[in-house]
Amino acid sequence: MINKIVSSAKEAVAGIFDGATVMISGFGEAGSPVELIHALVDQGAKDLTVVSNNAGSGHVGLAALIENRQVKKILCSFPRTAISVVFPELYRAGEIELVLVPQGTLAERIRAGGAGVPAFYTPATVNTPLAEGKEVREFNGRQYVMEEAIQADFALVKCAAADKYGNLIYNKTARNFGPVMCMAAKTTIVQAKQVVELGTIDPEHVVTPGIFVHRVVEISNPADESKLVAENEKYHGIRQ
Amino acid sequence: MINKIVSSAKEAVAGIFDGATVMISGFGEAGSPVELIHALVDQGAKDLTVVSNNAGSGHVGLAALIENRQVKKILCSFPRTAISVVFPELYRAGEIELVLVPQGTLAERIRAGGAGVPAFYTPATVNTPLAEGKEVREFNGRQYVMEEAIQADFALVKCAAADKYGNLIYNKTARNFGPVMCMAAKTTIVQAKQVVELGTIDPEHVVTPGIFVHRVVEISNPADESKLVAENEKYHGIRQ
Amino acid sequence: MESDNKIIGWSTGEMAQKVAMDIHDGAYVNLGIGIPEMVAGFIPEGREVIYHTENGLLGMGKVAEVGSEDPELVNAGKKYVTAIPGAAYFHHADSFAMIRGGHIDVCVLGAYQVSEEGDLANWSTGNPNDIPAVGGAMDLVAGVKTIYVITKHTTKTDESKIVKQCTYPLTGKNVVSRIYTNYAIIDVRDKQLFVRELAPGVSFEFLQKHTEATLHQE
Amino acid sequence: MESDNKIIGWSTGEMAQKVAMDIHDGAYVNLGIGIPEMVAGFIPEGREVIYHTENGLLGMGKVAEVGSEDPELVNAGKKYVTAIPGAAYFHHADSFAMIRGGHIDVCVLGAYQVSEEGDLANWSTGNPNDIPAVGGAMDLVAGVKTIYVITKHTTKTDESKIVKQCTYPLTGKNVVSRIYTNYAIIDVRDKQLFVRELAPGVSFEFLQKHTEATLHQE
Repeated sequence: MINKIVSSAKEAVAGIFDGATVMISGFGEAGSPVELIHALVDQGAKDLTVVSNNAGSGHVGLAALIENRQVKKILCSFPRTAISVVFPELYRAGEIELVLVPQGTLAERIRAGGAGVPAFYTPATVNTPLAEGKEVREFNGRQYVMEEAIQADFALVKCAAADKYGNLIYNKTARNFGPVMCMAAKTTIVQAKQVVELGTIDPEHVVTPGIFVHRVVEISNPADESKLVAENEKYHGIRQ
Repeated sequence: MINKIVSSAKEAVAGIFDGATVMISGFGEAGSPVELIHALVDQGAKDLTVVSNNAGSGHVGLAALIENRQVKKILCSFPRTAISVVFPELYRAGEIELVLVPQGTLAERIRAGGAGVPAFYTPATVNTPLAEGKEVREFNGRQYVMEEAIQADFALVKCAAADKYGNLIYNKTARNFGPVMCMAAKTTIVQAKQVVELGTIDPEHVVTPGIFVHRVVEISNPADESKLVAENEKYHGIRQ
Repeated sequence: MESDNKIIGWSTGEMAQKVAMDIHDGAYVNLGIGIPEMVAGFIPEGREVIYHTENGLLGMGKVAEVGSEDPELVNAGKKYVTAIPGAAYFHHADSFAMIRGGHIDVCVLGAYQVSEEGDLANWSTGNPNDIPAVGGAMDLVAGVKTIYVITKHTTKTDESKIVKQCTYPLTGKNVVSRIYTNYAIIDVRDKQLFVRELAPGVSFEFLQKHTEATLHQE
Repeated sequence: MESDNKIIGWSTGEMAQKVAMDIHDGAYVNLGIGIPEMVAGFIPEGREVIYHTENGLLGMGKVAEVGSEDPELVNAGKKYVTAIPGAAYFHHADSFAMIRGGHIDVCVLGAYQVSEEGDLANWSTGNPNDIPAVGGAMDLVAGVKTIYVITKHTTKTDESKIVKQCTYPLTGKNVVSRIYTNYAIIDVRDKQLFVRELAPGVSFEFLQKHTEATLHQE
């Protein structure tokens, strides 16, 4: 029988291995699976390659994972925020590798990874430093850059509600990268604010069909990341 | 002010010109915009290139458009149905050109057309006759065929409900090609079973955001195509 | 020879049941039009399988009952169907993302021919008088992890459908994992055919006699 | 020189108003972070404009009122915003399909430099100590039909931002349609700059003196 619900964030992130590629949803704090990331800090897998739009704020969530030296490389579009302190420090010290990817190209490369499309062409970055080393090709008189798909071993995603089949709905702009990341990972791990009975989510309203989801944990009171950052909260593993 | 609602199917299809490329939604009868197609029969534009998954049944809808000799070429995945009589006859007589495109490639090429992606790679058709003349390229040890985007001058799409901004929701498997075709046409023309007030469609449930839609006509009692076909109904323009 | 088809081996229902036995609990499955659709009726008690139909539904239920058909709820064969609780609707590009992206576990298809290397021909006889139609077959064989073929072992004129090389236009090359016929279940492995199970009354020699391709015993 | 910036020409609000006047009724508009966001406040009465924010919302409303902020309803600048009736949420790939696919009519962006051929540099100063960050800027300039730049005419150290060739890394080549500065509105046409409107108190000669690139009078 199909039941993707697991009972804890710890159980949800089990098996994430050293050197894995991990996609992490969110646009800033909106849609960031803070509890799953903290469980990954506790779990301790290292040498991770992270794919995420940003590089974390303050000392919680993705910033805590980076600060705990678990991330060797990050693919993202905007690692700089007003309150990002951890990434800049490690980046300047040469202790974390950055691959800068334009936001739309990042989203499309992830979708391609989930959709079985190994590569596609986009007009973004043509004639800019970010196209260096990439194939440029003309279609209908215009130049395009070839971009390859991004896939991951794991995706950590936050959503509003899930059922035991793994069908997901999201909340407002917290949807952002969640749906495409669910598609592109071998194991997709979701934290849902609410787990609902099968049939509660109208089949017309499902945003991520369960086929893309492998584990779901209910986190009914997720952290408000901006509050944690404002309070200068630090997460460095399970506090005893 | 933004109001995309027009008052008749005739008004909705105005301006479709001879030689235009027209996408038509639907998978068989599910999602087929029969009233818009009939308005196009009345309107009379010819030498059309049609992009649609099928080639029509009986003598109504897309079959009527073909029977009225308005279609010179059709891109589709499955022109053969138990009750398709018009297309096979014209095809065997060499009076209509067929470009056969696998269903998934067709959907993805249309999406690409709407998403500003001029070309992408897919594993479908490799080593088959449908890959002849196409570029084949290896990624990670596997072969893929390059496929180019499809765009259209017009799309004729059927949906369940629309508002004046052009936000759309669909009904069940009648959704099929509608959302991607809306994206890929310069002018997207929609028949909605219901036009609703702005704000009625929950922003979380919108399937096609209004940015992809240009004209909406309410057809509250759309034809049941399979009934028309069963009754051997023929549509040959406005019946006086 | 024609009579062999009738008196020896499995019935179509038994073939479908054999396929069903090989579909694991929790699998996401796409069933081709026709005989493959029968597989759904034979999934053993206690296994939960979710059906994908490429026209935009995950969680397809049984065929609709007479009187409650919805022309906007159909399967890939344009039959009126139903949706189970926990189903999801989506558009065609998303549906084939599931297929091409390798998310569907098993697809069961019919065949005109299967070669000993696992090539499949099931979309065109190559007859120029036929209207060519491919549907989603090429996307399915290219994208789904495991392709099972269910087919009569021979044609109506007793020609082998399991051949050294397909003479009909290919749907895909090296794509078939296992073939279920009325005579046997045959695995395709390392571009060779291995007989996995013989139907009652079918010997290996009988099977080879009715098979153009070279068969191997496990 | 610094004083010129202060006493001559348009205020930032007036610049934003000039941009707003050029946005047509019914336009789909994406506003960059910072000064471009001010444009929304100046759309003339009677025009309806729909705002797209690339993090997944079409139909963005005003900034959220204090006390009713929703951390899951933000704009591209991560400000708490609202949604209007008739809005739609979608995921990032769909959002950038709108951008890349040419569906957004106008995008208003800030700039470090604009060249006389319409090249834009607005994402990196090239300083190796800065953390590189690009966001959606390259997708926007490549995909949106009309790119308007709103910027002070000169830097704080009175260097021209409108240059013969950008010295900062490019965001996109030949992408800018029109530049709104505190001194003038300048069109980019056929890889040349044409002065469309001068701010009060600004002469063509004064403008050229403060502009590295060659300007043309209409």
